[in-house]
Amino acid sequence: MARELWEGNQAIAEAAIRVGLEAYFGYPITPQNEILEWMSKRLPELGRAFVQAEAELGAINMVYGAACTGARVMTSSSSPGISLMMEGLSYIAGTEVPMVLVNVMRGGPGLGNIAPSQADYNQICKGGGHGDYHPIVLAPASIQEAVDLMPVAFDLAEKYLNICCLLIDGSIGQMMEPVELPEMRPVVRKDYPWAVNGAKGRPRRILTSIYLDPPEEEKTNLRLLKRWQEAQEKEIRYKEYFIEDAEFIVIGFGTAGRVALSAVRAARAQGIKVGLFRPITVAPFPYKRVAELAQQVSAFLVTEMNAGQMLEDVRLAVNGSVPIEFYGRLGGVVPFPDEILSEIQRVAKAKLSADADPVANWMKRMEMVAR
Amino acid sequence: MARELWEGNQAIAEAAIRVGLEAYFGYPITPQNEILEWMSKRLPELGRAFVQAEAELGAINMVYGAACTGARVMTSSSSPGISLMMEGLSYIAGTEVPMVLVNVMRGGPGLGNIAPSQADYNQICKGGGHGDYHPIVLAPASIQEAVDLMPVAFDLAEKYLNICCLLIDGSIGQMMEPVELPEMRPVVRKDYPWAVNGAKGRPRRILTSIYLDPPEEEKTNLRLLKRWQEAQEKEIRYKEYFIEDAEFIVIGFGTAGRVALSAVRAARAQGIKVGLFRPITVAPFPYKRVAELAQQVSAFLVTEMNAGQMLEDVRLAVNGSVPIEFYGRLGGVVPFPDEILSEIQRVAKAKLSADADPVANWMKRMEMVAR
Amino acid sequence: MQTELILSGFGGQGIMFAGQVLSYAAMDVGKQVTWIPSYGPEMRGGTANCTVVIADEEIGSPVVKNPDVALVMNLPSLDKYEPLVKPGGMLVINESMVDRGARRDDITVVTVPCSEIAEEIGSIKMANMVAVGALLSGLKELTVADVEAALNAHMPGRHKHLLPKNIEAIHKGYEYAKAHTVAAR
Amino acid sequence: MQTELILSGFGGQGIMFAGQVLSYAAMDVGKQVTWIPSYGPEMRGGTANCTVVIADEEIGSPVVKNPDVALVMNLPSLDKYEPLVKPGGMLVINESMVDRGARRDDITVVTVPCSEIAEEIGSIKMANMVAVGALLSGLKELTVADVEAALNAHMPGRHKHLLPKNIEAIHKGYEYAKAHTVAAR
Amino acid sequence: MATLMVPENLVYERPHAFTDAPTHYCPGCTHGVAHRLIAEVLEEMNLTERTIGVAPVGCAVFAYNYFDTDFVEAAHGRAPAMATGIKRCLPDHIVFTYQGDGDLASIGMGEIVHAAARGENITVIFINNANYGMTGGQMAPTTLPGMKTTSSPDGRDVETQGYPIRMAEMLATLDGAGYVVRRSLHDPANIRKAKKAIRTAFEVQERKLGFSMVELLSTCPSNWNLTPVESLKWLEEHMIPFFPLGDYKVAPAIAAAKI
Amino acid sequence: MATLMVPENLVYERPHAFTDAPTHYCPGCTHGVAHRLIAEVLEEMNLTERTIGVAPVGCAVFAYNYFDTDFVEAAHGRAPAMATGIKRCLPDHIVFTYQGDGDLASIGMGEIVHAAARGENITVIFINNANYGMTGGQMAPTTLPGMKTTSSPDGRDVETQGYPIRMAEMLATLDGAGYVVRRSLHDPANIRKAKKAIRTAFEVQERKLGFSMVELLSTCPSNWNLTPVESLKWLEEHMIPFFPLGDYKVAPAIAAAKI
Amino acid sequence: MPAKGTIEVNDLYCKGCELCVDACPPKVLALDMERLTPKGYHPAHIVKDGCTGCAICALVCPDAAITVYREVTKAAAPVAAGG
Amino acid sequence: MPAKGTIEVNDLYCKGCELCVDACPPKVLALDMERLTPKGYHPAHIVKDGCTGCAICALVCPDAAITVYREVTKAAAPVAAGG
Ligand SMILES: Cc1ncc(C[n+]2csc(CCOP(=O)(O)OP(=O)(O)O)c2C)c(N)n1
Ligand SMILES: Cc1ncc(C[n+]2csc(CCOP(=O)(O)OP(=O)(O)O)c2C)c(N)n1
Ligand code: SF4
Ligand code: SF4
Ligand code: SF4
Ligand code: SF4
Repeated sequence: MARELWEGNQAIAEAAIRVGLEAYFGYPITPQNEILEWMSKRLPELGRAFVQAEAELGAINMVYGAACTGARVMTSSSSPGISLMMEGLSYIAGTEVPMVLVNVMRGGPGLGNIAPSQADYNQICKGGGHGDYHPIVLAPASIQEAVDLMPVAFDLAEKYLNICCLLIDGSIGQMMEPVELPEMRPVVRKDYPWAVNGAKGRPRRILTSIYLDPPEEEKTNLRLLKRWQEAQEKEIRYKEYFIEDAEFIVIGFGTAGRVALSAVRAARAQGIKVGLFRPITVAPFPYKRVAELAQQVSAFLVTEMNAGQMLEDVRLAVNGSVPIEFYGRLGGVVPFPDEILSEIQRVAKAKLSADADPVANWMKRMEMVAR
Repeated sequence: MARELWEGNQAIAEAAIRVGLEAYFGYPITPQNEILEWMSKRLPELGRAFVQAEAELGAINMVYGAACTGARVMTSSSSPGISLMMEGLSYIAGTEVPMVLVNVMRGGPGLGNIAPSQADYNQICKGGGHGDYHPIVLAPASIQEAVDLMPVAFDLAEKYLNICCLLIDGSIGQMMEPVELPEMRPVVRKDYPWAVNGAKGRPRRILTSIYLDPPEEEKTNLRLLKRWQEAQEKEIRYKEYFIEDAEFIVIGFGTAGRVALSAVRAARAQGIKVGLFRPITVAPFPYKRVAELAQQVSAFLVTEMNAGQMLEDVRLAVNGSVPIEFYGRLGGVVPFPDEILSEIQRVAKAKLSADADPVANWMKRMEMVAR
Repeated sequence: MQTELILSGFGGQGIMFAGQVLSYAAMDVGKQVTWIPSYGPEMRGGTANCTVVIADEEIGSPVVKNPDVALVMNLPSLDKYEPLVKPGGMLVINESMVDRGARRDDITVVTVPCSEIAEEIGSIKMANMVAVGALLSGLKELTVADVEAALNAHMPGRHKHLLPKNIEAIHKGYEYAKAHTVAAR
Repeated sequence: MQTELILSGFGGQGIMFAGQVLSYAAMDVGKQVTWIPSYGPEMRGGTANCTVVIADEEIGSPVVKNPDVALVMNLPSLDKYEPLVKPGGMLVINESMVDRGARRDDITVVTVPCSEIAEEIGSIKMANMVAVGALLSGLKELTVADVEAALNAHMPGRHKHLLPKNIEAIHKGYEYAKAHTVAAR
Repeated sequence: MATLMVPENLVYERPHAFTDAPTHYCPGCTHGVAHRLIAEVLEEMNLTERTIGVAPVGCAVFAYNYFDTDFVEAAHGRAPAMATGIKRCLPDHIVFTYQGDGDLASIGMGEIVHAAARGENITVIFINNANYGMTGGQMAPTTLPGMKTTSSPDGRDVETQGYPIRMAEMLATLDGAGYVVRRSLHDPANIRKAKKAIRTAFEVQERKLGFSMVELLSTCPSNWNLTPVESLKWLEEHMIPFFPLGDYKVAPAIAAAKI
Repeated sequence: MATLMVPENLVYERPHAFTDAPTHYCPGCTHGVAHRLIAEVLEEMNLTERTIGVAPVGCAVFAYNYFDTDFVEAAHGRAPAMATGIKRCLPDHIVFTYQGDGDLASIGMGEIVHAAARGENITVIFINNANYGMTGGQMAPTTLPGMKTTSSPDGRDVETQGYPIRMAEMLATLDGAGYVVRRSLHDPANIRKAKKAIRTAFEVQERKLGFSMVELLSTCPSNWNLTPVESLKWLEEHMIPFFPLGDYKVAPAIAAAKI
Repeated sequence: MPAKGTIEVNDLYCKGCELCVDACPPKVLALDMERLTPKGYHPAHIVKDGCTGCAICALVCPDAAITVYREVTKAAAPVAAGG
Repeated sequence: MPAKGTIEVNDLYCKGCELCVDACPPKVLALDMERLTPKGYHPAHIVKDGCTGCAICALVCPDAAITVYREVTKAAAPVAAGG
């Protein structure tokens, strides 16, 4: 198909529709209103289900119900709205039904602002809802990548009976890029052996997240964990740039990762042997690959649009073998490539220790910038 | 004062009242109903505010409002109810007003069950709500400890203008122990320079979490982070048992920690040189102290009533210097001391590697137990 | 030194209160003590049990797999806990509700018709106190006097009138037990 | 090879559309391109600007601090972006809305009375297209023909009738610029 | 007698829409009666093979164990939202929620009002027992003024704890609500009326006439600290005066349809 | 003329209860009128020094910049809960919320209904402009049938998107609601009536007579794509027929108090 | 002359709540204090003649524990079904 | 004979929405197309005689931009204040 110029939010919505989305439930919130608005136009004309829910709380529980029928279903929101979905997400994980969630992150905490941010990484990757569960989280850095990951997200959700989250920010949601969208596929409602769709000619089915007897709940938790381990082995995705001869490596996801690419190119132009590692699955995180890279390089520079959330995963992967530095911007500020470039230059020269606290050091530098 | 036999939930409620709680807003949920019920009896008779909210969502936002007036306020709930508070908690953190939250954890995810669990550690310590913020989290292991931490919780919340969470489970909430409660203190409404209580004879005050201009939001985020760093330096609490000559150390918080104490004693009786480290502040986590201990011992055994959540903090602290093993029970199952004892015996004998994945190994053992 | 007791029976047999009485007594004699309930998955009715740990030092786990003492007020409880009592430990059986004797001979077994004795006193509700008395017959940590004192000190005013009967029940249970104890071989 | 443009003005001056037209053209000639808007903190009115990055390889950052080209449609935009243009870069000024000239001489400056020219064509709304034409006069990546083709290909049907005027505006802007360019010293 | 017990003499037997599982409800709790009526209606209307029930969080949390139909378990108060998601994906199936008064009228207020306002084509069976049964008898939005509960130990003080909410009356104000009535389960005559209403509600859904809700006044002997029989009297004497029985909304289309 | 501009001839000036900040509202948006009326009432009743306002999430999110009183900013829809927390800790202060129809009638349904049912002694100013202004004109619970919005691009289809909710009528069914009325801001006469109602609502709170709410029909020229003047006409012609103006609940105590 | 009927109470379901006992028009039901169901309740049973098979007991039984027989034409049956 | 009045429009607040222009009974107001406010709007102003100081313009002004004067006793004032 031909490339067309698409706005990120609309491209994501259209991509979901073309790969068989049957129902969307959502509530307006900037910077992702274009997803809901696109759905409100397209789904009814295609005879599929669209409901603007009374709130995110309603939306996620409508998604919960729809997912129980085996339909391809998704919702989308931005930071505060995602926080309201935490109970529902925990229920969905505990009931082992598939769904796709899109979080177009904005500056926080609280009402914050509508600028691009990455500060909901821990919320979705570590535990926003109660209990032990792990959504699969994909962090595209461009509109094309987001579009290409849409069918992947549904497939992963359905394969692992889990939540799959597309974690992006307002800049990806509202920018425009040339994109090739997937062909329109026919909708096929799979007759999953677990789906509730009427006990006709089969024993009745129950979908629930209650296991009053703790040993039963423990079994359920272990079942979830096993699937998670399988996903960790099979579903890791990442993109590497200038890695072969890299003496140290920048790690960033999503927008921070693509901004870092500009900086890395500029550094290369200056003869600095630096590479870029951009995780695409941030959960499961590419621990193994980062551990391997730790054998090759002398240091890592982690850059995020938050206060060092993915940083902890990098530290767990590196496990003390080489120094790690951090550079973050907060509250909706998007770093310019030259900021990261100067960090790269600093790291290239600096003597670093593997025991130093990367966040504490970064904070000191931030204060010197004294904004 | 004389020791009295108290049920955990009631003791916590009465302790809060005696140290000056002015308002409680909550919603029933097992296993913490006794807190709400105690408040419903005591607060009205003391002329203080009690409201059974329409839901946890209402409760946390009532707390938000009350906190803005400078009143000592708290709410309590259990796992699913806490998940519904995530948006509100993010707003409260972003508005920099103090509150105390009690989470009496139960088995999850989803509706789960009402048995004791520790699976909400990541939710409160790492990021349940959106954005960068860090509640202070205290994890008592006995009713007396919980009671003694109640005034501490309010003081920390007010000192750091932050959420302070008492993280316990149903066993602490519903067991009985002899307890000495604090004396009843008079209520004093502090006139904080930020509190909204009528602009009489002073300029008006505004409490909000919006910072539409990202650089302003970034400053706010940094202000929060600075306070967090200060708390990390000043507020660390933990308890150590048999540490001096320990060759390896068990780490567990709350109920898992006190169950481990029985196991450690039994192991000592068998001549095994094992110690116990029980964090009381799980956030900020005692990274420094654990790192020190890592210099002394040959290994750690982390035990939790979850799938290894605090484990990641221990790994970050140890930073690869010595091996770490894990033993967890899930979904509301409370380990018996002898289970942990046999883990101690295993670790005492085993040859361990600092690169092994503690969770993967534990899962293998769990499957052999094949429950 | 630490002693662990499990008391178990139907909901409504006063098992929880019996455990609390022992806990109050232990507290009053200056010991550390924990009382922890556990209800069957059935939210109502069904079997109820509580674990009481009495010790001189900070108590670790409030739950135990193998108690030193088990008091079983009905058959399901006997079936469940008889095998779990520590060798050399003690098992108190409420004969009134159980149609079989103990199977182990490596533990001290006390078999008491709690309900009948309670009815003699004039209140079937006192069966739990009879059982407490029987249990005290083999418990080093607490004396009948300790428990009497505890009841006196902590029984809520509105129940005080029941005090004499409670105490009588404890004594009856204690004496009956002294006379019907089969020591561990 | 990568070229970065920032277009800035009041909301309503058609700045966003101008940036999109350039993006379409870049896409159609087979380049990589990103278009990203940014609105002032004021949700409505206020200044609006967008950044367009045109490149041959995968584009990293869609935002840049120092653009190669800046098109400023009003004074606040001139004040903000003149200092940021890369040395040797290009600055296009909408004379109609700006009462001062450029201060830098290390960049190519093109000053065009966009509004007046647009009014000549008969529609003040075309000022943004005049500016695009002026901008093309100094842009290696795209020709007027490329942009014409892009407009042809992508202008939504309901606006097609405006096509001739748009194209005329671009040409006028282009020619005026060619005649009024002050090259960097 | 035994000779009487022959198939041709059978006048009533346990509904086939029930599974064999005994309920976990307290003895004499009329949750059981409500269940039985629903089962009878599903059986009579032949709906078990295409019905999906949505269980609440409350004493009826295990409702899914008792009906021989597909079932899901909702989060506390969210049953109407979950039912909406199901119904929009299975428009020709029958979807009903079964909710207590804490679930529907307290935490679930937003979801029920908006499901009704949307005219969501689902059926809601609303059990009003004036308290939170499952969690131990705390105050509900339906708790009567002055009524003692575990969270209104001195009796509900309307000054500080507010007034009870009459859900049927409130939802009846919404254009989207098709059929909204209140019935009671305290005696045979009313149980019959309740069943008729439940039947009508399912007919309304079957004919795609919009949102239907049957509020049922129900007992909670355990938390009311009354015997089952006393509970029925208490319901009749105290609840019915405050929660009048009746039809609060019967949309013209429904009246016309003469169900 | 200038001679006219002397203090003794002053008949109207900007309320002192306002700060000097110009609002961020679109030209001609009647949010501004509502603000002005509130400011006038606060000034006339001398309440600025003991009033705490609660701003919503919506176009009025920055309301706190315009009133010279203490203010807090609530989470979307939770203003009534936040106001409850404040009022319970400062019972003698005046607490009011200012909420849009998405904030109050959609996401905030649970909080507003329960605040009213509790008879919470707060005042709610409810701006009904039939759409979500701040986020770009999506459908609100108050959007009229057939009305085009950015999330009902072909006009609100009541079959799939449900019916508008009349909040004043619905809340009036609650015993806890003391004063619940609907007014409009589309012309001078109605603006005067609106101010009277706002004044009454604050009087009700001042006298501790319970929950008070004034629903105000308001314009959104930007998202309606009409001029400010056209917007007033549209409001009058389309909204008033669907949202009749009037007093929906005036509790006896209030009528008696003759405010 | 009244119809002749009888009922069967299923021990698996009966919880001895006495609602049927109270509702039975001819008052022929009582709890069986001699017997305990597997769940430990005293089940209801017929204690004297006069059951008309009116099925009122079944109508009020919260546990669907009662089966009702009646020696008449099925015509009257629907009453029980409440339809 | 009508009262004599005048108004003052504050450029800081006026957004040129024209509501006052439309509402003014004697129709003496119009936007000043010659001037732009700091925020870039054409502010309202009096264009002919006849202002009665009725304060209707102030009553409808969403931005409290209008100050009204009137050469009469304050008696009538409350009208403007809408009280
Ligand atoms: C989010 C959340 N909050 C609270 C609870 C605890 N909870 C379980 S059931 C219930 C209320 C039950 O009362 P009701 O809905 O009236 O049903 P009933 O038990 O009376 O039939 C509550 C508050 C929960 N499970 N989840
Ligand atoms: C939890 C949450 N969901 C959604 C939003 C996005 N949002 C901001 S304002 C708004 C609605 C505003 O509409 P309304 O309440 O009618 O007020 P108006 O802007 O029309 O005055 C929404 C959905 C949010 N900020 N938070
Ligand atoms: S607690 Fe009440 S509502 Fe719940 S089952 Fe028992 S009697 Fe019924
Ligand atoms: S968007 Fe609508 S409601 Fe919001 S300020 Fe503009 S006109 Fe007013
Ligand atoms: S009504 Fe049913 S459960 Fe109750 S006693 Fe009669 S048969 Fe048994
Ligand atoms: S109403 Fe107010 S803002 Fe509008 S034009 Fe008149 S003075 Fe200006």
